[in-house]
Amino acid sequence: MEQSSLTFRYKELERAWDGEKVYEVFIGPQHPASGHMRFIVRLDGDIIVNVEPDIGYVHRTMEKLAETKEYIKSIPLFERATIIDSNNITLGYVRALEKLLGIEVPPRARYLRTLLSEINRIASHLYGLGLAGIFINHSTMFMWGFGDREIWLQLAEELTGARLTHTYSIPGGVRSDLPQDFKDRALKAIRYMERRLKDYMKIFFNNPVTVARYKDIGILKKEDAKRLGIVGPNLRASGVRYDARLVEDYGAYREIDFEVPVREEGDALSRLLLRIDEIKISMDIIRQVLEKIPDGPILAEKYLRLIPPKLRKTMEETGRVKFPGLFASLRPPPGEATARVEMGHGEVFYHIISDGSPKPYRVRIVTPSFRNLLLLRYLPVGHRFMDFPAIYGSVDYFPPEADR
Amino acid sequence: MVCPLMGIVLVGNLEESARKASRWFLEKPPIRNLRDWAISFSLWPVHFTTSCCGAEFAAASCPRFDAERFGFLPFLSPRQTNLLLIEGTLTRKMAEAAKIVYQQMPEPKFVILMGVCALDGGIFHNSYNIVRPHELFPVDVFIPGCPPRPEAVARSIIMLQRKVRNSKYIWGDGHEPKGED
Amino acid sequence: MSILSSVKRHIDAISTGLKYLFASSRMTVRYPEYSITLRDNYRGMIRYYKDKCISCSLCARICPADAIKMYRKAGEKKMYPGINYQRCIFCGFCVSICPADALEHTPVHDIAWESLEEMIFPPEEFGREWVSPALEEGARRVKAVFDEKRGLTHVPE
Amino acid sequence: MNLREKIEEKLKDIATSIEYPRPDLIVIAVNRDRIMEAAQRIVELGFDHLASVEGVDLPKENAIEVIYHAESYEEELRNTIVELKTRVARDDPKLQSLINVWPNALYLERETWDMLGVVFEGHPELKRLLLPPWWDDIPPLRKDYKVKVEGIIVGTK
Repeated sequence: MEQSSLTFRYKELERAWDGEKVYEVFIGPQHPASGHMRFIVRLDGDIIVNVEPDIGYVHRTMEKLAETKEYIKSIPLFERATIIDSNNITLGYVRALEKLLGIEVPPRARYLRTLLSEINRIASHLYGLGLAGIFINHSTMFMWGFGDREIWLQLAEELTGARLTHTYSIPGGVRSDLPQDFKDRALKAIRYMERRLKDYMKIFFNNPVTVARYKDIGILKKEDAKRLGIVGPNLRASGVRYDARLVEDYGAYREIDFEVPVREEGDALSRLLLRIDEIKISMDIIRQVLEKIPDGPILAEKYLRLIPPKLRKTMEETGRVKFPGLFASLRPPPGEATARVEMGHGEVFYHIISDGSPKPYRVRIVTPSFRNLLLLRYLPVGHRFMDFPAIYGSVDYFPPEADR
Repeated sequence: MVCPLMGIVLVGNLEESARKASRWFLEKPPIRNLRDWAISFSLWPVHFTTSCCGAEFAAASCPRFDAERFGFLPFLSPRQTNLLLIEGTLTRKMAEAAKIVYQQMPEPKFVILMGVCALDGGIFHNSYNIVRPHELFPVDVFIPGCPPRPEAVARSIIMLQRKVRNSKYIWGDGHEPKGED
Repeated sequence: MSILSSVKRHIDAISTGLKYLFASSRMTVRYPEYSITLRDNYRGMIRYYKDKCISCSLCARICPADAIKMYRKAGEKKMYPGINYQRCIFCGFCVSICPADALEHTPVHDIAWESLEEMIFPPEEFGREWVSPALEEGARRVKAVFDEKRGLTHVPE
Repeated sequence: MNLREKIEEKLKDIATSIEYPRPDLIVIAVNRDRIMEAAQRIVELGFDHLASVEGVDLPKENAIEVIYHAESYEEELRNTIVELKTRVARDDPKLQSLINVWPNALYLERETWDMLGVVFEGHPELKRLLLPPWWDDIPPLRKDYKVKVEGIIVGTK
């Protein structure tokens, strides 16, 4: 790509505005959308000339706190950034930590991680689609999305023991094995959801009212998406075939056939439809995982040896992993590691620097919502004010994730 | 016969007297019971998402748990609400907004703290950017959990309803936010 | 979109809505009257068995939220854990690391309190048995069932 | 020619060191006045957007290390992350903004300024992003900004 096209003519993205004609509308932080975020929207008549996202309302200082906690304690810490997609966000941290520690994960644990990741992805997409519905006052979509999300939360709860904050992946494996009747229940849920998605199409995505609100709104061109470093479904809806599942070797994705859905239009409707495509793919992956999952241990041999034999026996009976005492003070050798994991919202990036002590020297986390924040500034310019909720809904922005 | 209202109403200015009369009226037992019963079934929380517990709060008002059965309907403008539900962490920047929202709500108003981040910080207890909401507002119910289950949210509503019906709250008292930051 | 297909899609949307109006698939749990039975592995309130505890303090060391503290009585050497539910995030690390199985999750997670002081449990009270307040009030237990046609439903046990 | 050779050829005259700590990571260190040039050359190789900008405080060496992680959407490059790092003085942390090279550095650099106080020259809007606007303490991610750490033992009578 040529150098000049990459130059970010930052001011030119926004139309030059005349100070007298423009007025400001403050949206938030208490607003009917997802809340905890403010937009300063500058309008010329009804046309948006500039949007300034004012974030930081949920900044809980995770990077600083990670430096004061032992390695394993940061798993629940980072999980709180996106509790609606918690296995995916912790998996990145766990992967980076495993690279530092030099641990191989047993195959069954990799499959289980993939299983929960995909369940989380579906739940996260349904959450986003439900909100996209309520943003244009389509409360049926909101209720359907949030209602059907409960199915996946119930499955995740049966697997891990918590509705949202699973804290499932740990260095070297996962925390609990598949329950006996899980496969049967998961397949029922998938068959229900497949039928249900057809009704979703009828009542929402093909509904001319929705199409009128979402189609040809907030078009993100392929070149711009690349230039702005967008990630996740928002990127793929613009025709770029990029997914961290293809990039990073984590979970069981190398052993599973799956297509990464791509759409070319790049408008708000295609961003929503892409999430429907991803739900279908995820259900397919869950099917394959349940089919192919190998037997074996769910924790790395290195740690399994440290657990007393009596506890190992109860572990086998209950299917729940006991931690070796070493976990309270894991000491990776000095060095650095990066990891990328595809969340429902996009790619999460971790960089851990270790100095050999039980606490990390520095943990850097860049979440997909933070990277997609540029979209909220770039896409609405030139649209009418009431298109703004539609664009915000289609981007699937999650403020606690962006603010960390 | 001397009207019992005389002694209350016929002192001070008109506005003051009217307020006193209305309070006297509302505190009379049958009306008071009716009032409390009505309030307890119209707890309208303001749609003020402070953090990620909002996901479970949404789940509580959605099909599976359906908090609307309790007359608990999230509403957008603080002017039409009487319940502030702090959903998770309250950061310093958000606390300013929370105080404004609380001040805008008409009386009687109640506060529920949801999630351990709102109680004592939870996993973020030593963070430099959070505040403890119970230092700012008079709180009625505390829900533990991170995040609490929607059932726990329903439980807190039931507890608050009982509290209201037992007339445990004092009208027009202690409803100014405490503290500065 | 042509007018014809637009009309068709409108009709599709309305008929789908009507379909669910008549053949509704209700998933609501009427909570205080009915209570979902959580599975054994649910990470709810934590119960402590003092007789099994070996005072290793691993639970306090691994607690990410510093909710578990070791309580040491003046003059005594042994320490016992106590929990602060103002902070506990129910990650279950303490239960997982306990080498003596002295900590255990109970499937109770619908508790709320009216004051903060009630939420701190020193070792003596940490061992209390948890009962769901809904069940105490006589709620009927239901369990979640997956159904191909109706999604998630709840049937009485 | 594989990627490592390409990078070495392209950057050998300005990089102070090129390391390969992991199979998917290439670490390039440069002096702070060559950062723009190095970034442009990395972009020419195809790494057209950033995954992160971060600062690491090194009080012992009186420096702040600013690290750029570049990645690519191209199929042959996407498995690798290029880490470009440089050091700036801790008491006068100034660095050229790379916003014209990597456009999505806009918020990432602003956050680094917010959290570590590194001034990016040429950045159009260096103002508070995550911290509250009235923040007047030292930048929180510096190592001398201490947060409270609690012990695990509580003494009782």
